[in-house]
Amino acid sequence: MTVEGTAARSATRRSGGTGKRASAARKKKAASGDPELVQLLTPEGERVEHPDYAFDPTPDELRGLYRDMLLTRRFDAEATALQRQGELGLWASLLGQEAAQIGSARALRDDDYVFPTYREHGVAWVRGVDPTNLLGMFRGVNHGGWDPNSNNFHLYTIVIGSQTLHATGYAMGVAKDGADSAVVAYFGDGASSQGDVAEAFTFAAVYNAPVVFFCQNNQWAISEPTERQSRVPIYQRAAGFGFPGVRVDGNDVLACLAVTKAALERARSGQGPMLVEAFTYRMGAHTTSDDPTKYRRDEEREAWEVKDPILRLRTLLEKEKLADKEFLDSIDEESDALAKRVRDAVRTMPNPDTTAIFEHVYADGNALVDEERAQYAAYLESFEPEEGEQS
Amino acid sequence: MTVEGTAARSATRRSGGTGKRASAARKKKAASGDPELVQLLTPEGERVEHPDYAFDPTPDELRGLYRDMLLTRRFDAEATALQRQGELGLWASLLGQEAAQIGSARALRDDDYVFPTYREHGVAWVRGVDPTNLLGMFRGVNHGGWDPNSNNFHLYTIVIGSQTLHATGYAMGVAKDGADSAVVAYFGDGASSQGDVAEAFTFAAVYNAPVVFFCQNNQWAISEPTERQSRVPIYQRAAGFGFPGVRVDGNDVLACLAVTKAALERARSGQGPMLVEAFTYRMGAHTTSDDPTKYRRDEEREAWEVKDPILRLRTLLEKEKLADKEFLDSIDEESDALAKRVRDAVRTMPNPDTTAIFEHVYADGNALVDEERAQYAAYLESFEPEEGEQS
Amino acid sequence: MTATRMPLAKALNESLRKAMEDDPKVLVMGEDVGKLGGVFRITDGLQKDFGEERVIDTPLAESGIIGTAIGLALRGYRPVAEIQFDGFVFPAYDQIVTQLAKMHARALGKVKVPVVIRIPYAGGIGAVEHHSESPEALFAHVAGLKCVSPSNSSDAYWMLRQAIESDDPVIFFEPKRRYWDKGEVDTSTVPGPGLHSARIAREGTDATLAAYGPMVKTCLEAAAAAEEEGRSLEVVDLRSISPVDFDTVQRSVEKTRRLVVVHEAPVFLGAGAEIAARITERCFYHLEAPVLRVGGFHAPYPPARLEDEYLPGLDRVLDAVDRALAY
Amino acid sequence: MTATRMPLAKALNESLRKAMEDDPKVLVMGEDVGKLGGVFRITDGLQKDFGEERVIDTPLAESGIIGTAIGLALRGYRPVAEIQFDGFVFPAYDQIVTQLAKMHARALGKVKVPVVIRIPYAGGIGAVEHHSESPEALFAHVAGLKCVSPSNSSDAYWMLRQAIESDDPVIFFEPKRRYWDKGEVDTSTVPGPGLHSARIAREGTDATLAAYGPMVKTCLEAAAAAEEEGRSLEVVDLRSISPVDFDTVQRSVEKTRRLVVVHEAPVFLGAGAEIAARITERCFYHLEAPVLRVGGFHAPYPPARLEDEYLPGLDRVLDAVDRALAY
Ligand SMILES: Cc1ncc(C[n+]2csc(CCOP(=O)(O)OP(=O)(O)O)c2C)c(N)n1
Ligand SMILES: Cc1ncc(C[n+]2csc(CCOP(=O)(O)OP(=O)(O)O)c2C)c(N)n1
Ligand SMILES: [Mg+2]
Ligand SMILES: [Mg+2]
Repeated sequence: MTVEGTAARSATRRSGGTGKRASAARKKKAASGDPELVQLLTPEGERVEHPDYAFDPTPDELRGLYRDMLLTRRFDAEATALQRQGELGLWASLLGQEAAQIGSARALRDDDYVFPTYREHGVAWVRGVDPTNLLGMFRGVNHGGWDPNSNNFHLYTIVIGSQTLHATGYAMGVAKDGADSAVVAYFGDGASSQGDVAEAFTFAAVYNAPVVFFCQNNQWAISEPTERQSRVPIYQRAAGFGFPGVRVDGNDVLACLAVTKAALERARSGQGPMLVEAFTYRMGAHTTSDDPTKYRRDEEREAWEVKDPILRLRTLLEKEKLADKEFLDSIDEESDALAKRVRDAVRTMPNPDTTAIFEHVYADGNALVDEERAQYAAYLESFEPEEGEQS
Repeated sequence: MTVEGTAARSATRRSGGTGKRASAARKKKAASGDPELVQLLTPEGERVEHPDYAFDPTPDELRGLYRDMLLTRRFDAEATALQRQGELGLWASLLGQEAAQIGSARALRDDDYVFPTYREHGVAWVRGVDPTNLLGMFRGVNHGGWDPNSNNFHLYTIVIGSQTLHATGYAMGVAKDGADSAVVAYFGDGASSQGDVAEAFTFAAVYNAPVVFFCQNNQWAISEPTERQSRVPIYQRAAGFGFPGVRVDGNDVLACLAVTKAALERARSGQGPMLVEAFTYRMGAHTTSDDPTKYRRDEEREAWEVKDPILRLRTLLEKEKLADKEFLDSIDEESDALAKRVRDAVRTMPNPDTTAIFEHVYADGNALVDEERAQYAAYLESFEPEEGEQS
Repeated sequence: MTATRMPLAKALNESLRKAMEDDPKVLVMGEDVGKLGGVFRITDGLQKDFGEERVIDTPLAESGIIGTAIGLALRGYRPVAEIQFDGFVFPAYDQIVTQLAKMHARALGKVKVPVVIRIPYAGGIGAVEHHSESPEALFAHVAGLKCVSPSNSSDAYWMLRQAIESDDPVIFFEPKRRYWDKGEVDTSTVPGPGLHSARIAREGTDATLAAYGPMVKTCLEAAAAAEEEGRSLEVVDLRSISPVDFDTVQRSVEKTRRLVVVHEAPVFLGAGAEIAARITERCFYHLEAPVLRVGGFHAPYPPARLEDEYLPGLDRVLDAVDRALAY
Repeated sequence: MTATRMPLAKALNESLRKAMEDDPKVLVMGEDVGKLGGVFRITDGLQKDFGEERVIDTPLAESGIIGTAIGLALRGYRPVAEIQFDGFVFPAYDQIVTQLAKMHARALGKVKVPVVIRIPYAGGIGAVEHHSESPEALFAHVAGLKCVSPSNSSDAYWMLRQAIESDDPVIFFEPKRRYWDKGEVDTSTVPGPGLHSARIAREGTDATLAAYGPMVKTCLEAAAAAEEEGRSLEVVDLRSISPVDFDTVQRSVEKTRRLVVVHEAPVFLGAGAEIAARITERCFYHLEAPVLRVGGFHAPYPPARLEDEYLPGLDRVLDAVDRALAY
């Protein structure tokens, strides 16, 4: 090991996805890929093969993935619109990350468990969480409106990186139970800097926990580009903790599915954790509160537009004659219906009752909460009806 | 990058120092070395060369290193004895780690800055901190009895890993000042698991800070072996953050000096951080409160005894006729004098005044502290002399 | 006198700018503080004018931000670190409590760590979880830290300047829902009261309301409403949460004989507990009623649609005044 | 009745053992809890008997310990995590405050996170920095957590069992300097008072001392000394710091009319502030004197050679009683 070892060299190779050399390892059709990036479907809609990740989806699977991505995008667009209309306080759009989310989520089994960030609407969709349930926290009626155990999909976590430790602990429990389920922790490129994520890597490695760390590197943490978080590609972080990391084209739903599946199999079979970095792009603002024109150039976004995850699958479907008009129309219809359902559900979503403040603070009850609840109730009752209005 | 990439492979190669293959890279005399381990002086006292770390110490330098190590060990033994005698509340012995500390510290320039843990008595010695000053916190008269800026040696830090961030911030400041000084952060194998250390790596890499992370892997974090912290050698952690890591024989004072010097030069010249893992062994208990028989076998300690850092340098000195009786006697004398001085200093070290509780809580003063100081003074004064004794 | 009317947020921006102009050692650091100018635009334009070396976009790691700020301070810099929202200060809590707060004392005064930590805090902006909390008591209990919170533009400007000039670590709590409230700022004249002095925001005789940060405005509104009912309330803007200027509160209470402390933070072990306990001790024979407290409940900050119920408003303050007067 | 006399430390060990025997979902985790049995030997022998899968030596990372404990709890386990010393809980503070405390409420009750965090706390053992602190107020202020501290062997045994049985997160503060104090433990009969009930440790009529954890013994000694001077002090062992059993304190104060709260933690915003504020409100017309507080100063915990001066002892407690009685 020399001073100018591999790390020093790779430090000079900034994160890319724009590499020009063809991978020697790729068997055929490896046109303009980055050797570091696992890809099975090019931006042009060409199927390519990868020596380590064979994947032969059936036509139905392909159509299913297309449908998932399209409906997810539509749901996302509807939520953004609802925010603009004042129905939601905030929305964190997944636009551009559909392949990373749908691909990885379709690799899961029902008994696997997912710990998301706040942007995994596509994963939630695949897990079967009703999309309208995702909107509660963004509307401000709750902090997470679904039962995590109904769909093995934990609540959204806002404190960046925390959930990677929960996922690791959960996976340790899975292993203790002797189950062959696996766990996925989603996190972002920005999150990779948090100490909690490093600790999750350490615990997962030391206990050989069946957890897959799925990092959606969408190039930005609000206004900060990935270079503010790491000077080498994020997937390389894993090796120094003792488990493999791989970078996958995050706009390639097939590659995301295949790589995640391999990582999950690895976890199930007792080989421990793995890091998957899905190289993708946040096409929209960080959230509806954000104004990306302050910090990034339009050209960057445009360069990613041609890599759109849905477009490339659509091209493939059309080329292979897998999507006739009937199919496409049916999705459009479904999509409209979904949007309408979401819209209606949000608009009629009731505000929580005041007493909800005091609910579920403790599972076993608590004298202080009881006292404050009672005092507040007495206070409210002290108002004459018309005085209540001026409060 | 495959699923079973380099990380997976290296995960199976447990940390060692006992490797049997000779390094192809080593030019001569590379007898029984571990190719992963930089070594310039074998346990048998043989000089070996390393392609990346040439080092030709003068006889005076060699004698100086020997003297440093011997006096440090003597000081440490005296402190342990003083603890047994009840003069200190606790002592954290560096026994076995003399080469790692003296070697790395002798690579420093005066203008460099050091952030130690609580065990860097050898580094303190080289920095010129009076050894008796180190004892204050272990006696319980202060939390650190020296001026960090007098010797560019920060106070001992007890909360594991915290100081790595201070070192990184300090190094960022050095770079801002346009100075060519460097900073060293010492930490242990156990500390490598702390989120703060990972964050220090991230900040150091992103800002290219002139900081050397010097990890003394002494194989144990109290009762936990290094495998509880990492399943791959710790020096490998660096690559995934974008800077080089190297493992050095931590019982080889020459290698520790040469490697640290190279890392410091790298930092000075704007090439950023580096991780040095000094592979060594904690020959004693974690602290005087600890009982290692509870968790480790005697044989392990014995196996490390033959790798003693002082012994091997002594062998070299004798072989090369660099240490005559006069020299060795003079060190013995110095050593006895040091021990006596330390003993006397500790025994006469005064207890702090009660009012010290209220001193230096704030630099700018504080009304609350003033109020409590005054109240306490009034309380103390309220006692009649004889009542005071029963308090 | 060259007073200008500006929003509280702008006053903070001007304050940072002036501090950076006056002292080249002042640095600004945090997540998104550079190009974006912070999610609330408090650092807007600073990176453009002072460069990336002095206005530093950091990795997404709060412990790293405060830990490196400590290192920078040890090197002679005066870092002003931004924590993006109240709920995200906790990853840095260890560095703040075990290192930042204690380092000066640990070194027997030999080193100083003049780090300012700016935290947009408290609620009222309809945000999602972790964006509306009031954690000030969790810092005020810790010796070695100073905690302050301005309630208006002038204090925002001057208190931040004083915090940056202080050789002690200061946690600077910015009442985010008051960012857009405008007030006069005279940047030419250093105001009288020190960073840790309270201020009588409104004089009165029947009872005293003590508050800081966002609740000062609420209390002033309550006092105005009370006046219409013929009651004269004195409002003390505490400004400093650690240390508390008990002398000023005591003088007020000796006059009014009744005290209600108001803050958004949960009442249980909130700053009001300390004020109640100490003022009761100091004014035992003056108080006609126990010190009453109005604040948050012992529950997580609720979803946005409930925050109007959760947050102390005019009515809850006046209800407490009624109760105090009923003794 | 099969009471055995044992040190508080041993009672904790027995309690963990029994909990692990009764419920296979109970896990013990932390630094050095396995082979070593913990630096205070509280988990001694457990790994030998229950195996490495249930008694887990963790990496040196407190946030990791609590974060993975949360994950294990979500999977149906009941982790009992040890933090090695009070001063080392802060790296885990974020996980405790933003995740552990809030997850049950965040999920509208759909998930439970029954994690117990054991912390040997407070001073008196002559240790170096960070090994003697009393951070309980920093947890008690946070809704969603419960905080308790036993003062004797029997409570150590039973309160830990109750904490493990609780479906809520419990921060279990162990008075480390009382680890070696012996007391009777009857492991066969579940005692009357619940986990969050206070207990009258000694009856008296002239004034009430309220304390928890290590200070209960100090207060009992003070009461004994006071008796010799002809004063009758009642001692309330609070046992629970969040929630506080105010009813029991109130009843005592209504009888004695004077209250002194004693804890090692700094007085400023310590638990005593809340007790003083609330009891004053509840007993305004009963109190003959303000509630007085005896505790730590607003300063870092001092070096060992000063801790006897820093820690509340007999004399400081009795001085406060004198002052209360002088009103
Ligand atoms: C601990 C913490 N610090 C700061 C924030 C504020 N914040 C919310 S999202 C975000 C950026 C996250 O970036 P990344 O991890 O890349 O995820 P992305 O938003 O791109 O999906 C920040 C700084 C937070 N939620 N939590
Ligand atoms: C944050 C924190 N957690 C726990 C401890 C208690 N502790 C003191 S030393 C130590 C082990 C440190 O091991 P390592 O980093 O390998 O350093 P070594 O003692 O071997 O030099 C532990 C757990 C601490 N000081 N700080
Ligand atoms: Mg991102
Ligand atoms: Mg070690």
